[in-house]
Formats: sequence, C-alpha cells, structure tokens
Amino acid sequence: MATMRNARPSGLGSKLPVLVKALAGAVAGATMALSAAVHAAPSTAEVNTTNLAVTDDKVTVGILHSVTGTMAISETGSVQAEKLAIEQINAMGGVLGRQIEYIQEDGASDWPTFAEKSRKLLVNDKVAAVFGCWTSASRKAVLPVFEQYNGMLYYPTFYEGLEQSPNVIYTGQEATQQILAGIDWVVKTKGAKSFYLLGSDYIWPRTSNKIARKHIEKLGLKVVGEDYYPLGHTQFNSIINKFKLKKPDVIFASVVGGSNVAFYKQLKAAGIDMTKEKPLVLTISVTEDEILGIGGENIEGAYASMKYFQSLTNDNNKAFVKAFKERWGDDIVIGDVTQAAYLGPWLWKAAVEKAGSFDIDKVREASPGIELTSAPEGYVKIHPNHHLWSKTRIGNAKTDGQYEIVYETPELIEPDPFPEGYQ
Amino acid sequence: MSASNTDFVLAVEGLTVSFDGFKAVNDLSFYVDKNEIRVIVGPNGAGKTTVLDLICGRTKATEGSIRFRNRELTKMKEHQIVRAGVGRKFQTPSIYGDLTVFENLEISFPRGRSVFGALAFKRDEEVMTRVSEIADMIFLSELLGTRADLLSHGQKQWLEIGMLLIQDPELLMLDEPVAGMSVSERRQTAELLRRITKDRSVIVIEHDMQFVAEIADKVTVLHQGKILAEGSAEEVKKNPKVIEVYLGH
Amino acid sequence: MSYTGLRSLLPKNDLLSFGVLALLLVVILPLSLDIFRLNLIGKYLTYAFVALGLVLCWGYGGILSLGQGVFFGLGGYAMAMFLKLEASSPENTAIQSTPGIPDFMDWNQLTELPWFWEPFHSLGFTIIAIVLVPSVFAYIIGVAMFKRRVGGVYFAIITQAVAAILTILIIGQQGYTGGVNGITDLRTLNGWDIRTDGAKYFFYFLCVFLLFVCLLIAQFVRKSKLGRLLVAMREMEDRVRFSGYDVSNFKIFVFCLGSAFAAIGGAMFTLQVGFMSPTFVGIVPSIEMVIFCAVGGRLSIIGAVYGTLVVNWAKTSFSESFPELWLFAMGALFIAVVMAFPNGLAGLYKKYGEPLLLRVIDKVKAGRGGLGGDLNSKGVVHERQ
Amino acid sequence: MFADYSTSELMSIFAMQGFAGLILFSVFVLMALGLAIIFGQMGVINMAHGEFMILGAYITYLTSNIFADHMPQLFGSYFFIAMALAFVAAGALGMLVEWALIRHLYHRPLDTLLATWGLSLILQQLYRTIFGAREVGVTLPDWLMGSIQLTDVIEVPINGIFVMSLAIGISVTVAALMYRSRWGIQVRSVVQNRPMAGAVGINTAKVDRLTFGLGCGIAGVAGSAFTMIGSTGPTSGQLYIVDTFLVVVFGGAQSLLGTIASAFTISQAQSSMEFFLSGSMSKVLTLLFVVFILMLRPQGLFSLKVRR
Repeated sequence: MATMRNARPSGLGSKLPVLVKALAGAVAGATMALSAAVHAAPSTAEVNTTNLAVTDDKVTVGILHSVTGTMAISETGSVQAEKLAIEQINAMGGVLGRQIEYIQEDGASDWPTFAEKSRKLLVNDKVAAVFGCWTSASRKAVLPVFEQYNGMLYYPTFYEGLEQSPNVIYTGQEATQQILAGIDWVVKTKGAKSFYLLGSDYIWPRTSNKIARKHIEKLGLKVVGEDYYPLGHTQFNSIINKFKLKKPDVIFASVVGGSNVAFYKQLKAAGIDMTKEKPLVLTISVTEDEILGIGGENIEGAYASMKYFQSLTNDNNKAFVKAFKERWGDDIVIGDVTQAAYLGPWLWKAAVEKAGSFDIDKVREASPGIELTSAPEGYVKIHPNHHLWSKTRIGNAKTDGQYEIVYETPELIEPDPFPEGYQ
Repeated sequence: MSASNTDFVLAVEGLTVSFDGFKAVNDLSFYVDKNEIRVIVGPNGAGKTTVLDLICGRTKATEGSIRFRNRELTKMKEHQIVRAGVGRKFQTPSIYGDLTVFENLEISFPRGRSVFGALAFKRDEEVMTRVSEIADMIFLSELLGTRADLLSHGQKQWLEIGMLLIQDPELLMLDEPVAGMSVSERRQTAELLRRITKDRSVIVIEHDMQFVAEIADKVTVLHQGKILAEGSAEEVKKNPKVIEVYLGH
Repeated sequence: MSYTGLRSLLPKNDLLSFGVLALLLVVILPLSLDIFRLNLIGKYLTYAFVALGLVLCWGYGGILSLGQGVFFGLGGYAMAMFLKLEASSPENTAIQSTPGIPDFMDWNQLTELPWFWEPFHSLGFTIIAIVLVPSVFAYIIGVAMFKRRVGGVYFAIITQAVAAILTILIIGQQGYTGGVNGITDLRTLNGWDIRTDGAKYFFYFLCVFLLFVCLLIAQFVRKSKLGRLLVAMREMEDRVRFSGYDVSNFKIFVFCLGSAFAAIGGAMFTLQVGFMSPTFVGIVPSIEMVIFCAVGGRLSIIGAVYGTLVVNWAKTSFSESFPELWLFAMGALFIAVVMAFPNGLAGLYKKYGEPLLLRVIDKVKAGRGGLGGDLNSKGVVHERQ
Repeated sequence: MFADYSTSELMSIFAMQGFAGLILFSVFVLMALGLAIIFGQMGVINMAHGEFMILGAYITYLTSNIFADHMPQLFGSYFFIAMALAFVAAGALGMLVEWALIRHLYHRPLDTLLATWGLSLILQQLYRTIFGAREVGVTLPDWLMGSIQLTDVIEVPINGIFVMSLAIGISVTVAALMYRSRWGIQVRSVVQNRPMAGAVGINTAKVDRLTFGLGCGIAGVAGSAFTMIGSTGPTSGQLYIVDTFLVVVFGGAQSLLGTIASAFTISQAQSSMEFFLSGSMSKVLTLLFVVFILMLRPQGLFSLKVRR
C-alpha cells in the first residue's frame, strides 16, 4: 500500500511544479486569509476524541478523484484546486496548529472503486475529511460508506439535488441554484418565449430539464422540445434540424463530456451562429474546462449559467487565479467545479476551527452558518441543508475560451435540494 | 418432381445446387441399392464432394430430392441425417487431435447425444466393449490411450472410419479413404473396407481406378456436375466419353 | 457419490488444486486479512464467477462472449431490486411524495411501483430470478445465434452490441432502473443489516461457498462427455455434427451455464459492495473479465479464480501506487498473455509447478507407504492445459 | 407534430434531415473502411481502431499548432497536410503493430481481439501522458466552418460536404487499389489462399503489413477528419468502436460494397428515427435492428455463398 503525500506533488498530466512556485502560491494564498489569528495548537486528546488520523502536528485528509479513466478529464482540475488549498492552508500554519497531509486515492472512473477507496480512507487511514467525487454516481456509491463510518465528504460538482446527507458538504450548486436564475434572466433580458431542452441521457440533465420545464411553464412560456442522447454520442445533425424546424428562442443544453465537443462544433457548422442569439444557447454544463476541448471559436456567443467564472474581477478571485496558475502552469483554466473544489478545504478548516475539534460530529454541528468571505466566487455560506448559499452568474463565451460575465444575481440564492413544485 | 417410394436405400433425383449461378451439381439422379458399394469417380471439380455434402446436409440443395430409405433428407439437419443412419468421412482426416483414440471413438458412440444425455453419459461395459471391438477392426487397439494428434496419416483415416463404424450407419460415405496412404496401409484399408461393407451400402469417392475396380459394385462417373456414365468398373473404363474426359484436352 | 465416482470427478491433480484453493480462500486469506481487504477479495471473487463461465464458454466451447457483463449485471440488478425494495419501506421513504417506492422512482415522478418490480418483494422469487432471468436471456441469444451458426468473431461483436444496448437502456430508463447512478443505498436483507462486518464475513464465505459449488459444476461438466464434446467441437465442429450431435445445443448450454455463473457473481457483488450500477453491464468490464480468464488460463477453471485474484490485486495495488501506469500495465498484460502465455497461469503451473508438487507429495506418500494409486486406466482424459 | 408547418418548410426540413443522414453515412464509411480492410481482408479484429483514429486527430492538433505558430499565412490549407501526416503516422504505427503483434496471431483471430484491446489501453494512456487527460481543441481553418445557404431553410454544413467528399474519395481509392492495382490482386490472393500466394512468389508478409498499415492509415485520416465534428481526447476513440464493428459485420465482412451498403442502411435508419424519437431510444432501436438482422442473416448483408 502506498500513498501520495503532499511532499510529492503528483503529475496528473500537468507540468511538474517548482517548489518556489508552490511557495509563491502559498504566500499569495495567505493574503486571502480567513482570519489571521494564529491558533495555539490545542492538545490532540482534546481535538480528536474519535481516533482520527490526527497527531500533535499533523492531520490527515483524503483526496478521492479519478486520475485514470474517462472521468480523469473532468476531475483533474478539482484535484489541483484541493491540493492548492491545502498547501495554502499549510503555509498559513495549518488547521488548529496542525499541518494537513493528504492521502490521494484514484477512483479510476469506476464507482465500486470509489466505494472501496472511500472505505479505505475512512477505515484504514482514518482521515479527518475527504475531498472528492465528481459524478453523482460516484457520490451515490460512496454515500453509504460515509454514513456508515461517519466520515465527512466535501463534494464539489454542481448536481441534480434531491439529496441531503449529514456526511456531505455540497460545495457546488444544486440544480435550482443554477437553473432558475438563468432562465429568469434569459426571459427578462432577451425576451425568450420558447425553449428546447437538450441533454445527455442521465440523471443530472434529466432532473435539470425537469426543473427547467416546470419553471418555464410556470412563467407561462413554452417548451417546444426535449431530447436526450446517450453519453458519448457524437452525431447531432438530427437534433440541429429539429431546432431549425421548431425555431426555439433558447436552446437549453446540458450535454456533457465528449458529446459536448461534437454538439457545439456541429451546431456551428450547421450555420447556427450563436453570437446572433437566434436561437440563443444557454448551457449549464460547459465551464472553461470544457471550452478547452470544444475550442473557443466553436462556442462563441453561447451563454452559461454558473456560479463562478474565471473572469470574475473581485480581489479574491484575482489572487486565486494567480496562485492557481503559479502552482499548476500558466495555460491552465479554472472552471466552476474547480473553484467549488477549492472551497472544500477552506470550509473544512473554518468548521474545524469553529468547532475546536476534528471530530466529525462536532465539525458537522459547526458547519451550518460557516461563512467564507475569501472565496474566489465571493461570499459563501453553508446552509443548514449542507449546501452553499451562492450567486448565479451568466457568462457569455468568447473566442479566447473565457466567459464575459453579463449578469449576476444581486442576492445569494438559497440552496433548495428538494424544490417544492419542481418534482 | 414427384418422389415415389422405392426399394433403394438412397434415391437422388433431379439434384441441383448452384453457387452464385454456377451449377456445381446439375440435375443429378442416381440410386444406391441395399448393400451396394458405389464408387463415384470424376475429374477435379466434377462435383463429387459436393454430392456427398448435399446428401449429408452440409450443403443445402437448390432443387431436387434426396431420399434415404424413403425419408427426404434435403429438409433435415445434419445431425438428424446422421441419426437416420448416414455416416460421412471427410477427405482430410477429421478427428479430435486433443483427445485420445479411446475418447474419439467414445464420443462417436451413439448414446447420450442430447445435452443432458451427454452430461449423464457413463463409460460403462457396453461402451468399453464396443470401443475395443471397433479399435480391433481399425488396427488401433494398441493405441487407445494415445492422443490422436500423434497418429500417422493412415491411422487417422482409419480412426475416422472407426468413428463412423461405431455408429453402425446404414449408408456410409467415404471421401477418398486411401488418399495419402502408404502401399501397405492401402492394402489394409481395402481389406477393412471389404469387411465393413458387408451389411451396409457404401458410397466411395476415389481416383485410383485399380482400387476402384477392386471394391466397386457399380461406378458413377461425374463430369461438370452431371452423370457422364454409370455401370460396372469394366464398362465405365471402356466408355469413350469417360476416356475423353480423363485423357482428353 | 461413491469413492470412485468422486475420484473420477476430481482426479489427484485436480483434487490438489481444489484443496489448495480452498485452503487459501477459507483459511489463509480470512486469517491474514482485515475485513476491509477480505471484502475486497470477496468482490474480486464475484468476477471469478464470470471468468469461470468464460472458461467453459470460451476455453472449452470456443464461444467468446464480450457481453458477460450483461449477465453479471442482470444477476446483480435482480438482487439489488430486492434489497432496494426492502430499503424503501414506507417508513424509510416517508419524505417522498409517494412513500414506499425506491427514491429514484419518486424523483422521476413514478407514483407506483412498475409491474416488473412487484415480484422482487419476495426473496424466493429474487433468488430464482437471479439465475433464471439471465439464463433465459442467454438461451434466447444462444438459440438465435448458434442455431444459425453465428460464431467466433461475429458472436463476440454481437454480444458487444447487446451490452451496449442494455447499458443505454438502463441509463435512459432511469425511472425504472436508477439510471447511471445505479441502485444504491442498499441496507438490509430480510431485516438483517448487510453493512456490518459480521455480514461482510458471512457474505465472503457465502461467496466462496457458491464459487466452489460453481467450480464443482464446471468440473463435472468438464469431466463429463459433454466436456470432451466441447473440446472436440472446438477442434472439428463438423465431425461432431456428423457424429449425430446438434452442436448448437451444446453451445447454448455452456453459454447459459456461463451466464448463470456470471449472474450469481453479480448477485454476490451487489450483496458485498452494496450497490449495482450500469457500469458493470458495459463493454469495458466485459472485456476485462475476459482478461481475468485469459490470465488464469482459458482452459483452467481453477486458473480463472487465480487469474481474477491476481489481476485485481495488481490493479488495486498498482492504482494505489502508480495510477498513471496502471493502464500501461494492464495493456501489457493483455498482450503478454496472448503472445507469450496463451495458457496463462495454469499453463505455467502445469509446466513447472505441478510436476514439482506431485513429486513432493508422492515422496511423502511413499515415505508412509501410502495408498495412492493412479486410477487412470487406458483412455482416461489426458488433461492438456 | 407537423400541423403548424407549411409544406415547403417540411420539405426543406426533410431534405436537410436526408442530408444529415448522408453525413452520418459518410462518417460511418470513414470509420468503417479501415476496419473493413483489416477485418474483412485479413480476419484481424483491431480493437485499437478507435485509438488509431485518435492518433490521426492528435496529429491534426499538432499540425494546426505548428501552422498557427510558424506559418499562420498558410493556416487555411493546413488541414490537407494534417490528413496526409495522419495517414502516414497511423499507417506507420499500424505496420509496426503488425510486425510486433499481429503477424504472430493470424491463426488466432479471437486473440488478436485481446491483444489489440491491450494495445488500445496502452495507446490511451500514452495519449494521456503526452497530451494530458483533457480533450484538446483543434482549431479549424475558417473555410471549413459554417454552411452554404441553399434556400431560406436549407443550409448545408461545409464540413459535412467535406466529410462526404472525403468518404467518396477514399472509398474510390480503396476500391481502385483493391480491384485495379497489382497490390490489390496480391491482397485478394493472399486472403484466398495464403500458401499458394506464397508459392507463386508473393511476399505475403509484406502484403499483410501493407494491408494492415493501409487500414490503420485510413483510420488516421478518418480521425483527422473527425476533429471537425467530434472531440479529441485520450478516450474519444472508444466512442466509435461498437458502431464501427457493427457497420463492418452488418455489411458482411468480406466486401467493401457491403460495408458501404451497411453504413448507408444503419445511418439512414438512425437518422430518420432520431428525428421522430429521442436520441437514446433511436440509438437503442438502431442497435436492436442491426442485431436482429444479423440474427436472421448472420453472414451480413453482402456475402458470397461459397462452395466448401
């Protein structure tokens, strides 16, 4: 059995970071400090009553993402973000006076492997928290394990909702946080009347589209079509013809993975110029990460509804982007999920410090109400339902692969994983 | 074509098969009597092997009928034809090299032919006796425990004949049984054939006219999928058309 | 079964390998591993069922199915459906708009249990369904293919397509199947919590027991005339056909048997891992299972178990230490097994291990003036691995 | 569902849907041709076919980067050079693979399946190590994007036309090679009777290597062309493999005409169903349809009845 300690950063297909860069990143991170107060390290017996992997100067956490397999594409950014956050926290003195060490496990894009590895992290390694999972399927697979062994998972991906576990903190948005404000915006500012809903065929797009449909119909508008293609599908000419026939004002797209690339390339090739907004494309699945594969010129003009874009101009984000690039290379982009993954270690740190203990139960009790003023996306707060209050933002895709932010909700949106009237 | 019942063991009538328009066998009719040894000769490509393939169901006829003891074979599956009493030896010895001689014969023993029959099959006295009987007949009783791979070419031919004999077929079809055999093996084979053809009808494809004359009751000469001549070995040899086909060009 | 009957089913060398495997699985591993690792072994063993079936289908029958995941999945889903229904009692699901149905159905606006879920309230039905549904499905595929003499490559590709179809269907019909997430959060079996360590031990031993039952069935088939027929068919299919056998029936039989094994493995997987998902139905896991079988030795039923254990153990430890290298190693393993060791571990063992072991045992026996005498008379199968 | 539309609108839509079917057809032909040569002519099952395609795609990606950096004025025409390079690279790799692996396995077709699957895993990881786990975006010359407006409603995507012409071009070339060239005669004679072909002085080993190389090379070109419509990532190749095999098998492995006919049948079935049903269901129905037909006619659509 071997583990990866943070002393040895893993490659993950990115350039090997130089130690100096890491330090610089850590210093940059320090400027976004939560509270500069240096805790005098309390005794281990005091902060760890449940036999977690906490010593007088160290605390061990787990990182559980796919490094191999089809999901490695998506999860790489999250791993990088989590490592960066941990390094920054360590540079600031750690958590309760203890340096964070991490054990990284590979879920290999395989759900039982996720379950197996999470069991290993909790039972064998006794980690104090786990940052990980990306797909809903992997989360569903590990959930019983976390509930059985009472672990704490920080889950970064925007997802379909319909879940609220005492053992998970959801740092991404549940579906309503991403969708409702986006549709409201497109109706109000663009005068959209009819929608075509398109998604890859699995639970997140279907649930998202269900919520979107209910909302659209509540507004008295029309859904002219709803379609799903198998994961990995690469031929979209038929659906494009359907768009041409039904002439929706908005194409609401939640296509994922390799299909995304095919969809936008074929959309453009079919003469649908998204910058003309006839129809307007509103996506909830394309972050800056995905644009790398699609190519900025192929998706120019599309709108995305997310909570975070790399182009956010607040000071927190400027520092974050700088640190991230210094740590992982200049040509890297940061998407919504990567930012959400970055929040995980910080939220955990805040909760541990508030609780004054690493014990899972105490951290759970302390979590609701935890605020983070230093988050790259701005201010976030943990809701008692373990999701984050966050804003919804609309970005307009540019050829350089970045989004120009055209709208942001004035208030934080309350997370509502079981939305009444949308089920 | 109306098929009427006959006393013949095998009645082939109007048999035609075409492969993409090429008629390998063309409106062929012939009849084999009980206990008759029929030899089919003919130049390469005359359709000899195809005729055997048609009879045993390996190839489906385009037209015509094949009746074995007044049962139509053209509609039957291969294993049904075998179970009806038709045995077929292939041109190249087809035996199971990974199995022993004993197992080769045992598998051919006509019992436990269904899936569950095969699962329940027991190697009892009857099987043992029958196998050693046949092994004696085909000169292999010393080699029962040998893997069939290791037999000589001639022994393999015998083994395949033995595998047919153990099923006691009423009609036995042999495709060039002595091809590639040494002189002494050939002699033994001729003797073997004479012994085994006592109570059954046999169709043999053979080139060697001397061998043919030795065993044949009646000879059928095929040429381009049609019968060129039929009769005793002597008659056929003298037939000018046959001479032309064999010696002409 | 009489002594001689037993001896003919398990001749000395086979008895030895069965014994060693039993020792390993029943005594050594449980004593030397903690429950976490043992549970992992239990999970690997569920794949061994599939690999065992593949030995019969592919090694003996010459039928390479690239869709065994379908049957593994069907067995696993049948088990999962039962467990999910139990976990979805009206009390547990009170917050749903329709209590008493599985949570994913509720999210998909189903308001009552679909008809084909109803019978899975009964454990008895479930157990029968685990074996029967995949077998019947395999029978249908088998009849359609083998009666028309589809074989070899064509069969492999068609089974692949079947796996693709079923995956898309399961993912697409999420209201009925749980979709891409699969059926998760399984808790109890007839009220007994399956997540405790005690349950894990129990399921491990149950899994080992069932594996041995399947191994013995496979051994029986292999030693019967049917086993020899399969070998014969692989070599000279026409000869078997012209010896009066309906060759397709034998292929259908081993295919069904292999599928039933796979399904039992799937059900044990669900019990030990606690969920079932469409990822096991797809093409990739199906092909991986072929490699377990190939590494073990495609003609060795015991080898299938070792092959599965070795590859999975390697996978786990490799991916813990060098996740990036795992695919290289796996790929190289495929190629090496095909190119250099077509008979896998069993071939290596036959060549080097067994002669040594037998000699040692014989020496020991001779020292004690032992009873052992080889019952092999003339004509008894000479095993070739 | 059509009540709200005028006849001319409907006609246009159907015309475009027909065109979508033709594009799908061309995509299938491109995917399947290389495999049809390898599988049909040599009996080798190349599970790494998708990875050879992706190699072509990566070569295109590299070429586009080089042109963008060093010869931006020639960027418009880089695609042709990229395709040629993709052909050479994939073909060379194919010949290497044939030499190292395949030639030892000609008598064991099912084993080629396993060995090439292993190869595909290695290639995937290799791509991941070299190019990263993320998909790469291939920048296309402007003239390849966009569409031609025929009428108000009918728009024809240029890359669709490009894929179609490429499919036709490659099919014709392959057919000419197979049936008109000396090499084609050699390939066919090796397929039909290997020992005899060897005996009359054909270097069978060389023919095998070239055939395999050609098949892989065509896969590379197809992969290069697919950067216009699909994704380029380490595992993208796997998306194509089932479809490709079905097209080849459905066509009746031995004949190129069969492959083309089967690509046509499957693509038309899929694209017309896609218009009326959801994408997932039409995929399932298409696959079922193909499996069902294969059950009725296991030898595929086009195959010769041969005398045994």
